[in-house]
Amino acid sequence: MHRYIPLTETEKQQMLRAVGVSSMEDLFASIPASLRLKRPLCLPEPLGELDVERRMTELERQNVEPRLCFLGAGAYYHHIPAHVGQLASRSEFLTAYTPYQPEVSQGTLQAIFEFQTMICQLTGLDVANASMYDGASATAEAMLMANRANGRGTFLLARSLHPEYRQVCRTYAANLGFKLVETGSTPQGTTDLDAAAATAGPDLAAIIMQSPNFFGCLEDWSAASALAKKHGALSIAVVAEPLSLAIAKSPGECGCDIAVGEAQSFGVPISFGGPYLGFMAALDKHVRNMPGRLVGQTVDRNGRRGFVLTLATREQHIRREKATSNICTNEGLCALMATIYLATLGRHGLRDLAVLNLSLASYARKTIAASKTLRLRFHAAGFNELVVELRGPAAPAHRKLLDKGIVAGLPLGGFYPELSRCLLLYVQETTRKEDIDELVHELDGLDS
Amino acid sequence: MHRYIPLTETEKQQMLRAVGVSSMEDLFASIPASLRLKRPLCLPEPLGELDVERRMTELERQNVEPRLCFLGAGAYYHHIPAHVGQLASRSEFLTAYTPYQPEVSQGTLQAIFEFQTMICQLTGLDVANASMYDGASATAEAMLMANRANGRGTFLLARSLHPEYRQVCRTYAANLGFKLVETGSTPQGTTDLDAAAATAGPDLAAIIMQSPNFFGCLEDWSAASALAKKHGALSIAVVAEPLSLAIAKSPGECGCDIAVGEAQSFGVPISFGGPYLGFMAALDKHVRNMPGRLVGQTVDRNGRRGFVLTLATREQHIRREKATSNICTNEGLCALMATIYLATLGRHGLRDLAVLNLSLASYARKTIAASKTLRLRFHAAGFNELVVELRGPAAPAHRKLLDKGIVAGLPLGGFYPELSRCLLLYVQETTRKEDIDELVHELDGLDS
Amino acid sequence: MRIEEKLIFEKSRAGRVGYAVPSTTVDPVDPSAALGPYYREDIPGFPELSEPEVIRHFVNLSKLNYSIDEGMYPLGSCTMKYNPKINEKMAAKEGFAGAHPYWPPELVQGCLRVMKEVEYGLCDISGLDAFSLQPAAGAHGELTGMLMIRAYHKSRDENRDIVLIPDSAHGTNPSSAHIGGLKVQQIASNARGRLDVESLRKHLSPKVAALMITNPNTLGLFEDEIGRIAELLHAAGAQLYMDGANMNALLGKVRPGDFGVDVLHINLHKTFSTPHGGGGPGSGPVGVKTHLEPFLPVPVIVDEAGRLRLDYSRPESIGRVRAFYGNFGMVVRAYTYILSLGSEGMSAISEAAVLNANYLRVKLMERYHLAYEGLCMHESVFTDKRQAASGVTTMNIAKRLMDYGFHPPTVYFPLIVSGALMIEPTESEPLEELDRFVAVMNTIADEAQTNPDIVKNAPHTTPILRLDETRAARTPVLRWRPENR
Amino acid sequence: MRIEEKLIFEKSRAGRVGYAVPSTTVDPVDPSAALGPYYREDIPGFPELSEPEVIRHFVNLSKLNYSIDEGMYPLGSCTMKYNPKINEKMAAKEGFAGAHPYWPPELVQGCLRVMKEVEYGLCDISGLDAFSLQPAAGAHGELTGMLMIRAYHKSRDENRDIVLIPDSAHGTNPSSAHIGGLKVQQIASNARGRLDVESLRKHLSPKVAALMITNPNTLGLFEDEIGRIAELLHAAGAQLYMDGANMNALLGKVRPGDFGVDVLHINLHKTFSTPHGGGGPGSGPVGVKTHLEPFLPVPVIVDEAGRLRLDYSRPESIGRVRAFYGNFGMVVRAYTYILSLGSEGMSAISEAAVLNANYLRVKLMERYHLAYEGLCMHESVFTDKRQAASGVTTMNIAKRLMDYGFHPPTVYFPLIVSGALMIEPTESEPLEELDRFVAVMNTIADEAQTNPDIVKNAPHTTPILRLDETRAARTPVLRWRPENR
Ligand SMILES: Cc1ncc(COP(=O)(O)O)c(C=O)c1O
Ligand SMILES: Cc1ncc(COP(=O)(O)O)c(C=O)c1O
Repeated sequence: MHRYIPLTETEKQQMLRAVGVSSMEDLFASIPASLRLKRPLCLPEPLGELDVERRMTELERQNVEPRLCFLGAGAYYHHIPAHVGQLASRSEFLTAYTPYQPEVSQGTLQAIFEFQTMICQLTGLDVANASMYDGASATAEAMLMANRANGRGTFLLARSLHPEYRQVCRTYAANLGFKLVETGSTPQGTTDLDAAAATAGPDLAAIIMQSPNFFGCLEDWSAASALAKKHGALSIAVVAEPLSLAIAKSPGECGCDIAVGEAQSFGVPISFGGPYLGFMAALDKHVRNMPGRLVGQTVDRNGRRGFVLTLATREQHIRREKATSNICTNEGLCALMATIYLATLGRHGLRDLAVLNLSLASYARKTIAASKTLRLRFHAAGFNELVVELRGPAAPAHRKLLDKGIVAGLPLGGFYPELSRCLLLYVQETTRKEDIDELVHELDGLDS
Repeated sequence: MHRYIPLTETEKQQMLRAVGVSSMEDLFASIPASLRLKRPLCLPEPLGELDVERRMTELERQNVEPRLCFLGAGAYYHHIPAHVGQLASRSEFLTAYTPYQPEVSQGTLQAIFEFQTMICQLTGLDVANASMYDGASATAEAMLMANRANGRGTFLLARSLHPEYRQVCRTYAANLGFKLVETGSTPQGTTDLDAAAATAGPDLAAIIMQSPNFFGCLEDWSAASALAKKHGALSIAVVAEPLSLAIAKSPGECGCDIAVGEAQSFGVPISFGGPYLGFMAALDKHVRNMPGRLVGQTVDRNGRRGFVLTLATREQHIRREKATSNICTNEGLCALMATIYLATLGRHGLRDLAVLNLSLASYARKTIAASKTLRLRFHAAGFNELVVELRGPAAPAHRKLLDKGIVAGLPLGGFYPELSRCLLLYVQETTRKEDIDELVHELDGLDS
Repeated sequence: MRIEEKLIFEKSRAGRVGYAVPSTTVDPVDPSAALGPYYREDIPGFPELSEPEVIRHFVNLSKLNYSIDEGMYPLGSCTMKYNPKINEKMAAKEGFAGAHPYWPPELVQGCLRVMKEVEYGLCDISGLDAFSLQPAAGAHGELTGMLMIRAYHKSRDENRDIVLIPDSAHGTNPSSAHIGGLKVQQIASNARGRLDVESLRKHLSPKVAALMITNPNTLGLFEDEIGRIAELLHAAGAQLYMDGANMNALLGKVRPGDFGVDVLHINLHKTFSTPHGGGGPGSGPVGVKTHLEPFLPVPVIVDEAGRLRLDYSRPESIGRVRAFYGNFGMVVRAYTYILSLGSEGMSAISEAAVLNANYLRVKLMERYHLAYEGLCMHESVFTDKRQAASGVTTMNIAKRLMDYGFHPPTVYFPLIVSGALMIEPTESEPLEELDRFVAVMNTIADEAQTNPDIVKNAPHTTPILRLDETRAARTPVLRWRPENR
Repeated sequence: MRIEEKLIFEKSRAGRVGYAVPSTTVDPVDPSAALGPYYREDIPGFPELSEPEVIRHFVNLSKLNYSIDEGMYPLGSCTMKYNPKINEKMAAKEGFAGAHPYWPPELVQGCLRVMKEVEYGLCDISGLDAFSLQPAAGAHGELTGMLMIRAYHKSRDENRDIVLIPDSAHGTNPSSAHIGGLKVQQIASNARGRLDVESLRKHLSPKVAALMITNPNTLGLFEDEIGRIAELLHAAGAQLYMDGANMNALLGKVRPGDFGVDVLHINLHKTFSTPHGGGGPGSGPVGVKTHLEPFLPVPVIVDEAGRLRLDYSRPESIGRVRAFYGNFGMVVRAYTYILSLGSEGMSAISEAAVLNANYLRVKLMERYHLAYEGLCMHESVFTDKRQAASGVTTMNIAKRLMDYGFHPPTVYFPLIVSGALMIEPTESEPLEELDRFVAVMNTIADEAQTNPDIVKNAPHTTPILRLDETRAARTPVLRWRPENR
């Protein structure tokens, strides 16, 4: 008897009789005997809960938590109010399936409708879907969507777009005959849109640009949108740290057609890279090309407002190979967490938090600028990330600080060989002034 | 604006107008001005949630968790399945009041009814209440109850009853003219019932005896009950570690009239001593003398089964100074946790767990017996606690082991000066064989 | 929605298991051999379920409850305010929830610090000099206070054993006095809903140990003659005990210690936002002026240059009222709350709580009879007088509220108001919720005139309908029995 | 119960706050100066609520949902089994939930170990040689598999771009193939509800990259000719892809790797008990035989004498299908589950799941038309044929089940069965719940005859009644707008 399985031996016998077979063995008769596994699996014995916890705690302790961490780069630690997790883990949310049966799923449906609205508000666009797997795959899906919209196959990707997002675009594009062109950055740290303009042509499907970009610099989506428009192409905004949208111009205000990104920042634990929360928003005119689920408002038999999954003819379970995407299970619960988080922070709190992040980054910039050996690599306006340049190679410096319990951001040489002396640093609301001082002091002292 | 208080400034003004006063100040006009506090409180500034967490984490870190702990003595660490806390913290249970309005409180009421039943099953008695503050105050209340039942004022308390329980009985009895007589133990570690018999007389109200007693030894409730009966007195059983009841004879089987105790063992965190879960059960004939709330079964207008608080005429809100007790708020949520815990362990699991505890204690006994310098102080049959005697004083030995991260139980000299070379040790399901070996080894080595 | 949930015992099936015993490397012992005559074979009828069934059972039970987290819970005298979720998280911290009460003080400085800081905070808020956090609830605090007062008088060789208690008091007041071995004399309230000072004066005697007063009282009114009352009592050698269950209205505005109170208990599960848990646990710290400090329960936490220790050697102490140090988990929650609110927040609470209460008072006065006129504090008390003509009672109104998605107010208390409806919104309610409550109450007032039966037979939409309480008491069924299956 | 809950935006009131920004000692920056032309003033219409209101909103929303923790959720193909609570606790452990994906490997050996152990466990269970945990859900795993197969053929200079898919397949199968740049050809099922081998043979060609088969298939039937099918495919130079969404029926009984499967994805959010969360997150690990290992997504976790590292330099890899390493939180839950069940437990699952499904099959056959006769695996598919005469459809039956407290089965899928009712109870259901379901289904069958309207107009007791889906699609309202207030 296993604690997760209610059937008792007596019941099993009774049920086998009802089914008309004489043994468990016979129940599996439709599997040809020749194929059957004739030995037990190699997995160990079942464990009781205490033993499971012991094992998991052992594994947890094989991790080492640094004392200070300045690492963002697409996965952003933010403080999460206690109730976000408590509410999202209510059985009714946690253990419900996709809301295919709206009459018994209004909780999930309304929450997603609210999520869609918040994403629209943040991105300044008309319509948002119920979530995508993550920011990277959402970016790839935006690429496919642009291709559906204008039939073209050339994409301009800012090189300052998260390197893993670019990799995912390449993977998705592998068999589709697309051309992915990367555009470098100016010394200021933003995309060289003049260079981009030079390569753009009539086969341009879309420009894909992230802001704040991977270096933490704000990009000029308006200029990118103008360039895209000139060529009849779409402008796709990518946002990996959407807290920035509380104080930075939205994709919608900048003339973008589509905004995609990662909303893990909004109340989703950093959890070694997943589950996260891809999002996608677009102008109304693109809605039928959008991938993913959409919740819409309607009324019931009595005229009362209610919510349902809608425009399903875009989706795989109706359209099969002609669907806008293969996505089915998405990141619903993470979307709920973000909705709770955003409802809590609200119009004022979100802004206050963004300003705090900005203030800390600004202090970090100043402190770096005032140091002996360090310099800011890029001077474009930014949000809560920045790139610091050391006199020597960054990777060994990073390792030295690790010995002191400090994760000094991300050494950039792996993704950008030309930035091998640079570290990408992230600060946020739990970063204290002293932490920044210590980091800069330690980095500054390495050279002496 | 504070995040917990919804009213905005505008709303406050609007409401003040509706109330017909012109300022917040005027709203408090019924407090004489001379009494009013004319300065702010000295409490610090309000903190946001992150700052609160930081402060609490600082305080948490001022605690030091020992590596190994062999301490029970009335507060019993047991592993708690994850879902106990998760279910009990559902808003519907956690943030409901006492179920005065049964139509919207059936969840709480039915759970308490189930709790009452489980306590009856465990104690072998007829009726149990909805909980008491803790084991100690429940014992004192049992004393008051016996006095109500037979009007007598002399109580025989086993000296092996938890010292703090005895103190609480004395505090409660302070102004009531009761006589509390303590009866010592035999060298075996159990109450000297012959000595008790010698002191018992016609004014004997009740014999109060704990099993397993404070030294971990099983007491002979049957003999105590026989003695009480002989004098027309009541037999009160106290149980501080009710896991024992899974394999040890129940108070009911031993002829006790009342059983009280502490059910913290059943899924309630050890939490530095509280909140815990006092319980009380009794024979049917005593029900009208019982303190505390009782949930009873009834039917609704349509004949459907439902539950209500009942026999309230015993209680303070009806009977005021003539009530059986002043208790109002009890330990409802802890009772719920225990109910969930017991439902999970169930008929088999509870027994298996008790046997495991017993087996570990038995191993500890054997290991101690085989040691060079240690000996078991008491040889009566026990459950998961035992008393070890060192060659020298126990308190310094205890301190020495503390330096090695081991809490070697409780030095008994404080409560029992004659046991100043003794430690009360507790083992349970998370104790490993190696832990016992290490403890015995360390204690054994002290002398050399 | 499933509205019927069988008893856990009825769901039990022989052979099901919901638990796997932990592994061990020690040899199993035969319990019958080890326990001999004490051995017990089995617990017949004890439940046997798998884990998923246990989960469903309690999830489905929970759905039959109403809770603050769903809507207003205007139980007068209960201060059903928002219970912040961060409090729960802090109390569950392994360092706190996992600390054993008998660990030596050097291991638990964090726990002791939390307790001490709450004591300091309560002193600041109440104007008293020292607190004990040992009592497990309000009534337990009352008992502790009574015992201390009695011990105090005894220490001065005075045999005072009478406690004066207003007729509006909560039932625990007289009961706690009685359990503590004191005699109760009841003092009438005056027409203004306050303690009648003349009547008090008449009761004063050398036998009087204390007056036990609730302020604001259970009518939601501030005892505005409290200064005079304290003088009279002290002049007569008696002590002033205050039931601080309604402290929510006073936070940052006025301090009991400043108006003559000698002993006070506070309910952390009311004013300090710890959840009520369907009946507890609570926490009822008791505070005293300096002259009563020696009588506090042991142990007392002593702060010595930042190091905390437990002091047990206090010869005049009343002893203990329970094991260990109190409902520590509730104290952690209260401390979290105090940190979250701070000085400013405390005043903001009392202001919003009193404003909400007065707003409801003036709005409900239009259709319901208000027991006592004038500004109220945290709550106000109405009656069913204006509905009486149609035969609609307070109980009917209470039950009808359920049909509209509200928990009823406290009913038929205080006892001095016939058909009392005692309404305390707390500071946690948004204006819309108050307005919605008023609208529903007005609808019920309409119904009482136009369709009284719908009110009298309420509730109609709850999981279960009106229950037969008489039957429950007359033929008590207080437990399930195996033979019921 | 409150059954209507306004939108969060409608509850918003100007000036309310639910959050206090953390303290800092750095100077605040003026964002408009710092951001210059990029500065944004405000987000109009963004909600403003206090914390208690936020809590109530989501608690009340939750109450409008049905969930596994309340009762049976017999959605065919979805494996709505019990989601153990311990899984949640383990995933929330600070050491796991707080680990950054770019921390150097020496800091995250614990995380990597959890992942590696799940890979090993899945290999053992499936008989495949290597797994990637990167895909975020089943469909994502399918896409990954398709890309690997295509890359494999390319690496052998074969331009195979056709994928054969049975007509009973889940919609994600053809869609994933298409998104991966492959062409889909549909294969008919035979009268036994299995893939028609003759038809398969006819479709085989040098252009065929793979067959994508689901086993047990969506009719709940084991593809008993799978051995033959694998042979045919391999002989034709094509790969066998298996959609492992229905692995629950096979655990410990038969391994895809042993019957010729080259690539397989498994849904941790089905077979391995991670909660479905109202739509996700899931996790769709993809497993391969050795010849496909070089094509796995990067990074791959390499176990070097107990030390784990991430290997990125894999020239033949298809690259990444998402950022970082997959839905790690789900992997922690799955590992917890694997530890809890062990080898024995895995067989116990498949046995109970298949027994429950067959029990329902034989019981429901009495009143409902079973699409395909004979022993089923984890689920069985019925139709509304026998109810058609009274005009009662599958949708009506589904909605009527809600009135009796059940979530409906999967409806109108698979597409090859007209009016399909696809019922998968999983191993988590107790016999009583199955019997109750059968009883309710029988009642509905009765009602279909005696009172069809009550079935056709169902549901009657849900928080909201039958919704107008046509209207939702015709005039889409996909977001709230400030002007709606
Ligand atoms: C005024 C008053 N005094 C005392 C009490 C008793 O408090 P407790 O229930 O915590 O024992 C209450 C609680 O209902 C109360 O309202
Ligand atoms: C047979 C089958 N294949 C594939 C999928 C898709 O899995 P996911 O929703 O995780 O993308 C499902 C899930 O609904 C399924 O039932």
